[in-house]
Amino acid sequence: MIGSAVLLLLIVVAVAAPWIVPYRFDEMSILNRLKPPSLRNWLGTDEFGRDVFSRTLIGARLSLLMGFAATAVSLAIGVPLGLWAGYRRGRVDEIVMRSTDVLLSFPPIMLGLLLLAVTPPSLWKMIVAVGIVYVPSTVRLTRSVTLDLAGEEFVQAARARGERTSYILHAEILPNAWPPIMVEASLRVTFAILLGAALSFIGLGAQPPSSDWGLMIAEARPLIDRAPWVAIAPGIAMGITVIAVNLLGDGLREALDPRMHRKGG
Amino acid sequence: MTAPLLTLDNLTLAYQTGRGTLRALNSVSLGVGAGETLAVVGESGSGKSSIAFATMGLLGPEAAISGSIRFDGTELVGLDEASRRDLRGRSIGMVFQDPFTSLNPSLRVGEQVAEPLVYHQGLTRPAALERAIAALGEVGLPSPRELASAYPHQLSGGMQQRVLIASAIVCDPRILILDEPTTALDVTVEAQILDLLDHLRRSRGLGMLFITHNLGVVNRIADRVCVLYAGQVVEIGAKEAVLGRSSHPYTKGLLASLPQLSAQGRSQRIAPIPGRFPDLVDPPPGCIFAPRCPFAEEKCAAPQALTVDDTGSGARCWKSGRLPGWPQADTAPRVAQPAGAGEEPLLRAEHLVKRYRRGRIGGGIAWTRKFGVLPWPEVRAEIVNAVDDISIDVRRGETLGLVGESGSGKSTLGRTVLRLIDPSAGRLLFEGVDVAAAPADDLQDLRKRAQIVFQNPDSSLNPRRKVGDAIARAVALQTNVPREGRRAHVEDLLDRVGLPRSYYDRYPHQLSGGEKQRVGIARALATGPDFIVCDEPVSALDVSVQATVLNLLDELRDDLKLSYLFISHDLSVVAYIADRIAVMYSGRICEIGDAKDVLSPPYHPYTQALLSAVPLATPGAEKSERIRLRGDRPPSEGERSGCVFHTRCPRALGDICATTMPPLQEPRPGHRIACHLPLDELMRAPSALPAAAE
Amino acid sequence: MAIYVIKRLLGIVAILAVMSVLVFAITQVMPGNVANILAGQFADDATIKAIEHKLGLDAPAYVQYWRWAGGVLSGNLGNSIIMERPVGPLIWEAFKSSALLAILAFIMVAVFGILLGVIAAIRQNRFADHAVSLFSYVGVSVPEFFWAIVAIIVFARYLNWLPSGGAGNISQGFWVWASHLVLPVLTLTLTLIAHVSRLTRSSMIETLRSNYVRNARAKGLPEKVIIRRHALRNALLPTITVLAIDVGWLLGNIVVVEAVFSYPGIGRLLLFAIERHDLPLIQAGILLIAAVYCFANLIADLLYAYFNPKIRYGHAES
Amino acid sequence: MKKRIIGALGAAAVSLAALMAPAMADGNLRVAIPANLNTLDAAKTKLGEEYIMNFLVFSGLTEVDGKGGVKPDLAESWAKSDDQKTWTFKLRPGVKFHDGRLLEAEDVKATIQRIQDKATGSTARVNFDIVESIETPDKQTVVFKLKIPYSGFAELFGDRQVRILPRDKFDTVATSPVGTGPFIFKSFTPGDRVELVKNPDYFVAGEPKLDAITLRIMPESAAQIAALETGDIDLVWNLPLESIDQMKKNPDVVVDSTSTSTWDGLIMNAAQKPFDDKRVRKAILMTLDKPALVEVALYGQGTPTHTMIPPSHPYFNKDLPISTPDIEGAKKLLAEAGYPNGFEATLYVPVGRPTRERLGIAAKELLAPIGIKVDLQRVPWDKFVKEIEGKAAFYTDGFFSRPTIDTSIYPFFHSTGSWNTQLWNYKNPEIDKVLDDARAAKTEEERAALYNKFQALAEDDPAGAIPYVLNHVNAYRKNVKGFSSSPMMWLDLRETTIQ
Repeated sequence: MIGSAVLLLLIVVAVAAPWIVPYRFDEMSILNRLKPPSLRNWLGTDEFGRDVFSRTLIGARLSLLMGFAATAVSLAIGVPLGLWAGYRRGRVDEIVMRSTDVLLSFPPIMLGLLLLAVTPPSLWKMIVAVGIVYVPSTVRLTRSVTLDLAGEEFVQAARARGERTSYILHAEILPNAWPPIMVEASLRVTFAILLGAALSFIGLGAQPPSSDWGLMIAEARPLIDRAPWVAIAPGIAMGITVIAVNLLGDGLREALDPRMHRKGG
Repeated sequence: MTAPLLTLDNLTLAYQTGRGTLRALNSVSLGVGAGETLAVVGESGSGKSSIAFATMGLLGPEAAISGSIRFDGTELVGLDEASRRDLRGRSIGMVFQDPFTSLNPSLRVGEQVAEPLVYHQGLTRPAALERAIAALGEVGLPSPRELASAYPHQLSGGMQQRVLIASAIVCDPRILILDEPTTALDVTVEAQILDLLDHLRRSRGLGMLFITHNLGVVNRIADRVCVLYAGQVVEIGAKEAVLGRSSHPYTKGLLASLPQLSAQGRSQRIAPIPGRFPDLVDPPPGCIFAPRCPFAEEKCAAPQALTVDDTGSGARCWKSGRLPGWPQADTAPRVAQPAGAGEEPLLRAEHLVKRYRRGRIGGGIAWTRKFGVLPWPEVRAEIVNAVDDISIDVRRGETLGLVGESGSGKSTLGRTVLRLIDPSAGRLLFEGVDVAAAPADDLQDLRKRAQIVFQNPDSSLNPRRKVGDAIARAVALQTNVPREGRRAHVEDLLDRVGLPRSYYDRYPHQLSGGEKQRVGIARALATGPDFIVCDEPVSALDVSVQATVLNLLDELRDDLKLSYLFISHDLSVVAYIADRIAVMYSGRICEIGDAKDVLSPPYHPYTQALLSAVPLATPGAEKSERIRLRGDRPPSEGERSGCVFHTRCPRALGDICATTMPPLQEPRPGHRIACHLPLDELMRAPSALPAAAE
Repeated sequence: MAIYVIKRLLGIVAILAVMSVLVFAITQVMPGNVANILAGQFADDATIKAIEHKLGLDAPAYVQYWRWAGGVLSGNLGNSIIMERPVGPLIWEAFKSSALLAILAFIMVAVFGILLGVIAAIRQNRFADHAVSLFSYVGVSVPEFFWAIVAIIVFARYLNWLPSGGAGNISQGFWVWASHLVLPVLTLTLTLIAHVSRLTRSSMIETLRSNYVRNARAKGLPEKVIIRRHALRNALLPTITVLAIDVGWLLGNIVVVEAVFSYPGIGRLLLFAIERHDLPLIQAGILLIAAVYCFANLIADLLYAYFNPKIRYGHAES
Repeated sequence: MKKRIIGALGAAAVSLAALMAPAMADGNLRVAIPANLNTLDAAKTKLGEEYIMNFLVFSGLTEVDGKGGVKPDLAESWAKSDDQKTWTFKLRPGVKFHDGRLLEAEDVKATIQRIQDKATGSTARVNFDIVESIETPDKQTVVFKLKIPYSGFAELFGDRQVRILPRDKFDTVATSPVGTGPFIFKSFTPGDRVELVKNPDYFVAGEPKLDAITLRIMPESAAQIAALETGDIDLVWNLPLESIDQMKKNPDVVVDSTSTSTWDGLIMNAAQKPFDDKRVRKAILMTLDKPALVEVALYGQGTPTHTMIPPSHPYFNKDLPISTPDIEGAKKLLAEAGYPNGFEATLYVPVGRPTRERLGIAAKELLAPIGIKVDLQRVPWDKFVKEIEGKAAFYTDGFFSRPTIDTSIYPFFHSTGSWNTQLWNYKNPEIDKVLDDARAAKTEEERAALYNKFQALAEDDPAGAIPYVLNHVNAYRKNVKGFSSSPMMWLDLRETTIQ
């Protein structure tokens, strides 16, 4: 599980970043700007003389927060809706499904753009917006898993002994619906990181002097000739992060694959 | 006996697992001659399918094979892939268990049958297709030319299995390997396929290696039998010898575990094989069956050799030939249930109906309004009558057996009477109270007093819950056992179903199929019910396990005064356990009555066919006259005006059967038959049970 | 099937209608409005009021919406408020350019994605599989704007092979025209191909393990035939659905890619409109993109039905 | 008539030359501009990119050179009354719109009246608030009566939005503009390009020399530079400042920089605490290192200044030194103002205006030593216009060069100035008087002295901090001749050729 090892390392670095970085992420030094990587500044400095290494590490924090928090938002809204729609069927299901149809007809970035255009951008609003973008797909997945599980005999057994719907949903269905939802969620973390970066890149996400990776790349864009390291460092950092989360997702998928599970059990 | 075409000699098959080497097959030796059928019989885990895959060369690279497989003088073990491929399909054909998934869904049937001809015999596609159409005709498919251009999903299961057989024999192989070819099929269809295979063997002189778990099927099809247990051949020999005068304790046990399809079979309990299947990574050192063998003694601690005499018979047991019969079940003899005809039934369904809607191509459009505004075309739906005007009673303390083939609606009926499915119409009286339309909140009494045991042990327990918790939840919900007493109460229930108390803290995946089914029973008992729907509770289990579960259910009923609605596709099982039997076909009950009345004439023609189709394991039974049904599908929804069985009925009278609902005839009180045939005509039918079993 | 298509078309109309209300509502709560932008810096309130009145922005929201919707129903998409020109041709021009980009990228993604996926599945756990995996991981893990910048630097700036942005005109010759498409199409392809190739791989592996492939092996067919005739056809069915989803991603990524490559497409037009709150332009752009996406899904479902005999010759299940 | 013949001959000569020299046959100048055009309606233009169009397709009555001079354009000559309240313009005869119609005085009147209409939303409107009436005694004469004496009135007609449009084509000018300028509008593909072709009937004989112009919209600076280096385009307008050093190294490219009076500033709203205290404003001004800010915000492409009067301008006060950082002095002033430990302030910067963003980020750092903790907020442009300008206490802003020194200063600094209340609410009676006097001043010397005094006053009681004026830089390939960057940041391509 290289993925989880790298990701764990990233999370540790991200959490500890404020204490381990050599410079503050917004510490400027005008005389020292656009310096190539050196012993003093491992990844060089940007146009305000800020240390790219420090900024990249702090950026890891933002990116991971973005990815996980937005995914959490999408799960928090999408999973209950999906459970409800999938178990209740009928009219509830119809309304929920048609609403997701509408939201799914927006390409993700468009929906993000529209949602963010409403309010002035900030990290938290971006997290919520990106989270909302991924609600419909979470609803759909949860619903389809719930539909399958609702037909399982242990759910019928719970109904036969007179359990309430809420109990059946949270105690019988949800624990069994988690594995596929988690696998999907791990992929969604990467989508959220990338979508967040794209929104920041366009200027609707994180705001300066934040060291969000998307924003760092956007800001470094005009300088790519003079100081390529300013753009490359966050680009590579983002690549590593997303690959790590992807690997973790693949690992999860293999570990939680129902077929593998049945063979093993 | 001719010289064998296919010979397995000391074939051993091993896999490396995390815990050590798993020996799926251990020194298996057998031979199949031309025109001969060798049946390999065994329970799940015996390694019987591995024999087929090893012979075909379809095992993955992770399987380590040693020993020898010889076909017509050619050694197959270690043969290069190209040569093996050349043999497959051309000289050795194979038919798999599951026809529904073994045909490519996106290729036309004709192409799939013709394919091997193109690659093995270099035929052009049109020529190959002609040969394929001939083969489809040979396996008994009607209008093969039209059928060749159909896609697999358009065919029924029986037809699909015929297609698979056609594609296996189209290149005129000399050996046909069949891996449980009828297991997925209904018993009436199974009978047709077995007839076909027998015919092919005779007409083509095919050697068949027939793999199955079903001793009845073995009796019907095999010349010789090879009994496999835990990767070893424990007994081999002519069918009459192995089934009639079995010399290995395991074979004896298997035969004793079978419920007898006879009126008398009911009077004594079946005697199961005790214990659990051995761990193949760490098998017992001596005789592999010794831990479960009632005859075991010290000498059995040594490995046993298979001694084959010159007739080709033998058993892997030093005591073979000197063994007594399998011991009788030591539990109490079965008590005949009081008839109780007069009193009010516990559960009564009156004209119960459950309909589903299903879209139908060509049904036309009905314009409706979606959300009240948007014009919306809906396909006119076809109504599926899963439960079609059924009235039944379940009396206190009795077991009502409900038998029917797949799709007959028996499970829907079982769930509808529990209100797990809401009925579309009709009344449902539980102790005289109509619960058919009661709101879900008012069903608590029904929920406490009526429970269900499911078919599938894998799906009936929540994989993420401890066994004990699942049972305790029902105790908490429906009884007033105080919180601190619940664990003890659950442990009592575990005792009741014959599970160790330590199983309270286990998870379902740590249990075997039979154990899971016991947990399912304990869970149903936890609310203290009077009535339990047993929905195919033993269908997924091996014969020996099935027997123990049946015994358990039977004992519980007697001890706890329970009533069962016992649903099964297996007439032998129903005949064994039920006091009364209802025969269901396509949503309707065609015959209902006391078990012994239903099992003897007069029969409904469907009951008669069903009875005659059941393969029995008693040698000689296979030779009796059998009734064969046409086709395998009930009439479609538009044609349901008359008797639903008329499309397949061998005794149909003509138009009247198709247009008029059959009358209910009552030859004896409580025994009702829905048929147009006059009663005396029905009376004239011979007993469908073979004489040997009477 | 015709009923199904009618149903889906009506569904799309309903979705677009709901969407237009949603977009309208969102633009209503956006801070700042188009009048502020038209008036420019330091406009006094009187000026803004005068402009709002001229544009009818002082009417109640439902009246404004109805004016717009009435126009659309009578075939008039309205005028761009900022650019003072009809939205129809404006959007159509941009859409044509984007469609060219999207179609090319889509073909690349479909062809190479499927090819790579199949190769990886056949060579499962061998070098080719790992190479494809690595390639797709890298492609999917770095955002498209980063690849776009890298591509400009490498191919336009240093190697000088390709133009760095903009759209070529076919009148300038084929190569000029085509050369402008290479980098944007490559960038779009790179970020989407992984999705298709990974799904094709897993669906192919699943198919290769299926009973009917086992049956085909038992018939002694050559491995090539098994892959081509038996496995591929069935494995590609789920890929059709994925490709439809990818159309959505493509339409999203195209916004960013067009921005970086200065490509005059619908994505950039829409960004332009959103920044300036030019409602008729936003509405038309979003609805067009959504309609394309809905139709892509419809076509995918129809193709799926067409290639899946179970649906084509089936007893329809509701 | 004579002129026309010469013009025709000249045009013939040019086209003949074009025919004879295949290398020049494609006299199409390809120009990269960074942003899409919102509108082609000159009166409504607000972007530098749009202004380029205004001068290529249209003409004004007069032409300003950005250094204080004014020349005839459509107006052959003009005269003012002694009280500087009545201005009479004589139109150049025989000028044709691109549709062939002759320019008439009525067109001028209608154009100005349209600008005056609030619903048009022209930013030039405020300049014409002083106009009392417009009269057209004949087809070649326009007479403006003003409410107040105004010496710089003629220069107003050189302004960007004040282009003369045909009065019968107001409805279509936004999409298919018709003007009297050197180039005829051919097509506009939004987001992609604008195509212009030579106006053969341009009223200056022999001009323009190019056959056509293509304006390519290329937002990505990396793309612009790559295109220029590969010869995909010929000229990059307003080259991104950070790329200038790079471009200078390329032997095929000429980097042409000119000083302008376009400025950025830290705006401090005198109507809000703590900036209502002039000592606070002064302290902030004293803290800023102007040359450093030029370096940080402009990559050196600008000049430190006192106010928006650029050092290159004759009115620049050379006796007044550019302030140097004085942290101690600033701290003392702050303490006097009651902020011995500084204070916290939110500084708003507009998104998409990189120099102002960088100015804000640098200010955050530079103000820290005197105890001012700056919280930087980046605001989208539309919201910035609506909610920040004139309303927030502290933000960065900036303004393009304006046609006259009066229009550059008066609206900002005079207490009745139209933009003052929407920027910083600055009130200084002395400055009011100086600016009023300068408007009525009759000689250059008088005016120069007054503006020198203005600069000294503004340095003492700063409205905000104006650290620099920007350079305007264009880069073009060596084969482009006859081009020079304009301090007004538009493109004058009448003399330009490609070789």
